[in-house]
Amino acid sequence: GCGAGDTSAGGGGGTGGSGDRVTIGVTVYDMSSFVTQGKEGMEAYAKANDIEMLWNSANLDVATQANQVDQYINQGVDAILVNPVQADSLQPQIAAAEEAGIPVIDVNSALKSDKLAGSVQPDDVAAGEQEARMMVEALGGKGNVVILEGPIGGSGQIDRGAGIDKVLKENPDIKVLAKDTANWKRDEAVNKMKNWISAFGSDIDGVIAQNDDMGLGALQALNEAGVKGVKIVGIDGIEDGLKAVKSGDFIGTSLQHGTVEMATGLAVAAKIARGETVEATPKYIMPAITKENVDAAMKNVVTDREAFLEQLPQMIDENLKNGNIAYEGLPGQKQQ
Amino acid sequence: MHTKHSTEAVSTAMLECHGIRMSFGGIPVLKGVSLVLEPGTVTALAGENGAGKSTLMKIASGQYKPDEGTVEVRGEHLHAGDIQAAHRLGVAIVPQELASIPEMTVYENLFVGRELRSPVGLLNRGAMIRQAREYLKPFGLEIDPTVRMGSLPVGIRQIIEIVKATSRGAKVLLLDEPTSAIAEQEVGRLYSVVRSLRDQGVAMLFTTHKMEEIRAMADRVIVLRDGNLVEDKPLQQLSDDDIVEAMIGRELEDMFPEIGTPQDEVALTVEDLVIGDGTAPVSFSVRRGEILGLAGLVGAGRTELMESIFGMRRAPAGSVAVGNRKVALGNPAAAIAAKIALVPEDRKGAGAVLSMSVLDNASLPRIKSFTNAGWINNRKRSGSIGDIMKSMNLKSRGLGQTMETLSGGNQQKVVFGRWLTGPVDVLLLDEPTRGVDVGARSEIYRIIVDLARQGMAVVMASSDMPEILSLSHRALVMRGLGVAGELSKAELLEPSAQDKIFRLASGLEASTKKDIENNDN
Amino acid sequence: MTTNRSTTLEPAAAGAAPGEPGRRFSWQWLQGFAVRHAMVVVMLFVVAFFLYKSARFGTVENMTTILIAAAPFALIALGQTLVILTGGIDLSVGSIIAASAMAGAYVAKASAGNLLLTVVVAVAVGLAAGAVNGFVVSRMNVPPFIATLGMLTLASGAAYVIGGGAPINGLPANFGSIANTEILGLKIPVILMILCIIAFAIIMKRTSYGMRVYAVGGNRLAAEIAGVKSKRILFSVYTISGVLAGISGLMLASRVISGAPNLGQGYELDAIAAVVIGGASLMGGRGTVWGTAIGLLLIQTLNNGLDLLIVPSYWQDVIKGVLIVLAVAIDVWAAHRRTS
Amino acid sequence: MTTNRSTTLEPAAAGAAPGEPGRRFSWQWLQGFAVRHAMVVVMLFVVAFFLYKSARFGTVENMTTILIAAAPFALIALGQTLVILTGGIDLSVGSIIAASAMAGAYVAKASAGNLLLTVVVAVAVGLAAGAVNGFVVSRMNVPPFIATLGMLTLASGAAYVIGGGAPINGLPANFGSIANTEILGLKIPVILMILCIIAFAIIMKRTSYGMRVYAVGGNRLAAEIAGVKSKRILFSVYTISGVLAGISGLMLASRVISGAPNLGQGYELDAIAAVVIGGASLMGGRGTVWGTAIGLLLIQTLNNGLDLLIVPSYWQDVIKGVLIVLAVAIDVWAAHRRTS
Ligand SMILES: Nc1ncnc2c1ncn2[C@@H]1O[C@H](COP(=O)(O)OP(=O)(O)OP(=O)(O)O)[C@@H](O)[C@H]1O
Ligand SMILES: Nc1ncnc2c1ncn2[C@@H]1O[C@H](COP(=O)(O)OP(=O)(O)OP(=O)(O)O)[C@@H](O)[C@H]1O
Ligand SMILES: [Mg+2]
Ligand SMILES: [Mg+2]
Repeated sequence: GCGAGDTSAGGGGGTGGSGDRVTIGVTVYDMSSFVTQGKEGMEAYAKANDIEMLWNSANLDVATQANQVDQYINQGVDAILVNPVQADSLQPQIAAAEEAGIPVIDVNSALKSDKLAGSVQPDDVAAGEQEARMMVEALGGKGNVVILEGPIGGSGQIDRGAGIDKVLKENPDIKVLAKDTANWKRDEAVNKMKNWISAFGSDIDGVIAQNDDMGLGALQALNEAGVKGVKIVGIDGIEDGLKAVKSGDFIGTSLQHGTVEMATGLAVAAKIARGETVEATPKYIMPAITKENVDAAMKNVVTDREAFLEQLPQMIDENLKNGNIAYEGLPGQKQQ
Repeated sequence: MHTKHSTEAVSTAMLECHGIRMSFGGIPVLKGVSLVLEPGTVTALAGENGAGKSTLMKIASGQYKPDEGTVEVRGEHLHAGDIQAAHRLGVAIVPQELASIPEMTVYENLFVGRELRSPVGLLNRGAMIRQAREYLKPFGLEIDPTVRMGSLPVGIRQIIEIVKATSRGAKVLLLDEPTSAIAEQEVGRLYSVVRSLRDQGVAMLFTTHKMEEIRAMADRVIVLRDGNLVEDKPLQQLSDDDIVEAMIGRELEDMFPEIGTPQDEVALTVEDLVIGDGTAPVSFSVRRGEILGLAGLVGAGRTELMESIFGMRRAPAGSVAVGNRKVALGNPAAAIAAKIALVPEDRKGAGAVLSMSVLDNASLPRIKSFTNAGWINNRKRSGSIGDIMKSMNLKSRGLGQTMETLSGGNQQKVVFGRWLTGPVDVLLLDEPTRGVDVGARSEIYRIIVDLARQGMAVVMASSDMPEILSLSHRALVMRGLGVAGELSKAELLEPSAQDKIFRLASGLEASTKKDIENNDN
Repeated sequence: MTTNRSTTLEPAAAGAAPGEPGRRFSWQWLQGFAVRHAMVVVMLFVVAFFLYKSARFGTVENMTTILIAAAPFALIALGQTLVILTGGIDLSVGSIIAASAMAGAYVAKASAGNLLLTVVVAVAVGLAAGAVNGFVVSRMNVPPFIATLGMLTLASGAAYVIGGGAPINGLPANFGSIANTEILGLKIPVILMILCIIAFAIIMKRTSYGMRVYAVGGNRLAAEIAGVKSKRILFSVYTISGVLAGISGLMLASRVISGAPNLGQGYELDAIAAVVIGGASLMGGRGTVWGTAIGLLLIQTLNNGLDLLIVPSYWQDVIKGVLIVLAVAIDVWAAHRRTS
Repeated sequence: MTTNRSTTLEPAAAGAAPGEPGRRFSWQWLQGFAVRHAMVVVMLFVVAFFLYKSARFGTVENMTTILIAAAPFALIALGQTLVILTGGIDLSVGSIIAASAMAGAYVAKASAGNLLLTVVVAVAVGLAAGAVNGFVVSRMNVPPFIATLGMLTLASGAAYVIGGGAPINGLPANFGSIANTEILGLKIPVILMILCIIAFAIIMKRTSYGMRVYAVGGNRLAAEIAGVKSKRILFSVYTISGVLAGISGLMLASRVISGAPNLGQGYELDAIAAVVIGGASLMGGRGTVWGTAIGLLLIQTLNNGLDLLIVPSYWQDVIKGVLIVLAVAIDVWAAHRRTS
């Protein structure tokens, strides 16, 4: 766990130096489980490709992230990889980087700017659509749902929300009873859901959670209230989420595998820094996880971690050639 | 409501109060008090503890809004409960519970609200410091105006409060027990200041519990009893006994009871106790049943000595023993365990927990004796506290009343009485009758003497000469945090005693300043 | 200080209003009552409003929902009450919750569901953190705000370290039984909450310890002169606060059967708010356990009721902000009315 | 109160200091010096450490980076200093930042980049919020903690309402010029910071307004008896704090050319920490602008230096927590050394 920091600690950094070695400054919005998972993948890829990774977290504060970008520019890194606290911020910093001739790549959530050298983004809208579709199916196109959102204003909440809305518009018989944020948190989701159960009792047929944690919170609330048969769907495919899919508590989730996505971001950044040719703006399309393929996903995410990380660097390079950067060999997943 | 014409009628009056009524939570404290202060007069406001003196002054200075009645300053109606208005109209007050700003320097305390500015509009601190020195001179205070107020002893803070109020060019000056913490010498200085202000036409109202101060300062005496004005006459027409009788509603048998004879057994032994670094060590012992008086000017170190014995400050060197058991220094709990009790000088700061009830305050030092396994036995507690407070005849609405709503003198009674619920071998009294009315004071004297008779060793620091002279078997005179001399009972009885004490205290006419410089090096 | 909701000589408080005579001896008590009273009245209005607006609000299920949500706050609010009574403040409870939750989850996973060990470790973490606070404040004389702010960042950092930056998932099912077991129809956290409130109410009113806490907060010097070992008292209140935070964290984690390093973030503010709404003064010496309980209930009722009315969370913030200020304003006003 | 970093006869605070007559005279000064001095020393150690550890730390670029990062905090820390000097606290600055940032961004977009209007509106929002705080505290006698906590939730709610729950993006480029324009090589926020620090240092030391702020905090009743209009003073400090938060919010939004409703979240704690690290007492009456400046610099230097050393953020928290407490502990200890 914590060792991670030390391994990449480059004693104040300094431009990558010798031969082909590149230094890449990374700033992430926070040490969420997603990012932590991603960090493992990035480290695996960095080791395999002679990359020095400078790592900082902005603790959910835009200004802090701006400072960190400035610092990387001062240090003259070869490329900067940003997992933004907030979509469409940091324009002055990106401009400054460009002046300093340092390519900036965003990953996981978008920085709107024409100065970006690359961009590795999950398709959150698609993910939102995907989970909404699962729910519509499960409810047979008719019923009442509540929606648990991420932090209001965050790109996750906005884009996944957009996808959900799109699908629900197509299915007018699905009624949204309530929709509010639980800030990605399980404990907040429990209380929010409990209160909604008080409000709507057994009218609730389904819970569309914008991530697994909130879905699991809702699950707990339903259990506490002894309400049965409510369908729940989430996104992310964290361990407990996958378990819930396996046990049937979730009708499904969408795997946003940080290990793969973040490492791909690093890969793109490195290749750009090295002037190699690479698809600079690949999209990460989250594979749907259902009872059918949950076991395989469980292997990659939890049980067979080492093995997975082992072959990750090579897999990523292949994915970048083939096109589907989300490919990790799950049943029903195509490489193109 | 008073009409224009009535104000014109007495247009010369500086301050007029008409039918002031005030009650707290339904309990009447002032029951229709009216008084008029003429320019260039000094009026003494006498009364027992809890009679309503401070409340009246707080109303006159806009701190409280009376339930009924009006206050007029120089013919102008004072908008009730508006401190700023009172201030604008030229009313200044020295509150009984000092209102100094501990975190600020002496000169800042003196000038806040009327700062001296340079032409540019910025503060002119230099000028304020210089002015401050001027203001302090008449009181012979050689303190540096740039020291923090909080670092000074109560006595000095009180003097500075007086300076603050008197130097503002106020037209009406209210002094609520201005001398409670300061010694003879400074009081003398206050007299002269008061006189000069009177000559400038300032109207002054002051409260005190000391007859000689009334004699020395007042032209007129007003007596409050239970919120009623029971006496209002020129001083000449009143004898001390008249005043006392008006105050307490009965005649007072003589102040000082006969003191007993000390036993031989030594109760308290203080050896080479150094109470300020670089100062001469202090050694003395007190026998059971003996009352040792501590005299000295403000800042002589009496309080330091007591605090060191009691462990409030850790003395750098020396030892304290009760009987033949040594007491750990710098640890009040240990001192209490050794049956030492202290009634501190600074009631508000060190004596009482103002936010707690009388009962809690009174039972705090001996709470163990009212608890079994940590559980408070309230019956037992209220019982014995109730008795003690009755014996001190505390004026409160039951033991549940919070300390801060108790009158100053009554607070003092609680702080004193709380020790008497358990065994005490050594009783340290620092200004024990500070702010206590005549009636109560004679009770406290009686109690002190009784306690001594029962075998307690009493050390009593006092700035009240008669107290020292007539209550103590022996007296130490302190100066510059050391002992300057000792007077035996015999010497104390000589008429020259007072003079001798004063000469010792002031280092044979050496100024306070010198002492402190000497202590420096 | 600038305001004060209990007996005081401050003109602000001495206010106006003729008091009606004949109330002798009950005056002081009346006051204490009046202060609480006003807040209770406010509380009743809020409840009445929600009852009127939502049929579901009054149901037994919803009441239990409120209680379960309130429990973890109640524990830290009680600890906070003691700390605030001494004139201090404990900003670290939020992250102590996170740290002990992570520690508990970690042990539960590592020990494959050894509940005893889990509980012991989680509580021990809270105790340790609290003890450090207590030591730093009472022995090193560091202002409580800084001491506990330091612990806030330290403990939350520690929470991440424990999980290597990630939440702890895949916990043994029995980890959930700590918070989700029911005894006579009440969940353990709720029972704990009720017991603790009663216990602390008694301790603060009926024991010498409680009295000493008030004394130290009211006037530390005077308390010491009266023989109170103020350093010990200070140490104890922060330790208690830490332990309660530890328990609270364990309950929270157990309820959702997972440990999140950002659990309890910002809870400290709600806890302190509950205490102050309850009439305590941050200057110390004033406040009651019952007051805190009511303040807590007010906040929780608002959270629940506004959710029932499906008010968007950011409007909830606006409303809550205004209501809480109003509630206290009314309370202050009432207190002044009564005292004079 | 429980601790105290200035001269006092309290044994508790003055350590077991035997009072010596002579010293009393120079105490006060010695102390003020000692207190600042100790913290400066700590500061120097920290800087030295980073200089030694990281070649980049000492560079001009990095120094400017630190200053730019410090600027928005500096503004709110200054306002906080005044508030704390009166014995109050302002928890709302963080969300006032968010509200005024959103308001500014909104106007900038709506007016297609009318900078004047943008600035006016953003500052006005801060002023309004601050004034409300001031009114509620000084006139309604609501405890500052509650009053500003209410404003915290209210303003952050408002921030979301302004953006309809979303951040405001796609702002006219010139919106960025507010914070990113350089004058003699310094960015506007940095210049503002420096000017404000100097201005407030002068105001607090050299004007009667400053002196009265200290007085109200030191003993409100005493100040009023001396003719100080304490209600006005209280009102003013909260208003000033609000205005500075407004400016700070505008700078933050302009720097990243977007308005986020969660901007400035939790900044209040860092600001308060800076003030207290600087030697101010939360009981009011004690503290200095320079102290705050140093406290602020310490925090910012740690943030920057630890980032440079690529310490994982959660370890940064642990380290920061410990260091800040240690720094203050040393400071307290030094203060006592000097005073006794
Ligand atoms: N704020 C208050 N709340 C309740 N009761 C009060 C308050 N202030 C004063 N009292 C009561 O009013 C009565 C008169 O108090 P006051 O301070 O005026 O007496 P005093 O004449 O000044 O006594 P002393 O000589 O001891 O100072 C006392 O019984 C006191 O308990
Ligand atoms: N004139 C003075 N100027 C400056 N400091 C003084 C002065 N007088 C006393 N002090 C300080 O106060 C300390 C003693 O005050 P303290 O109150 O203990 O003396 P005291 O004899 O008890 O006086 P009091 O008559 O008030 O009881 C001295 O150590 C000194 O530091
Ligand atoms: Mg009085
Ligand atoms: Mg004395």
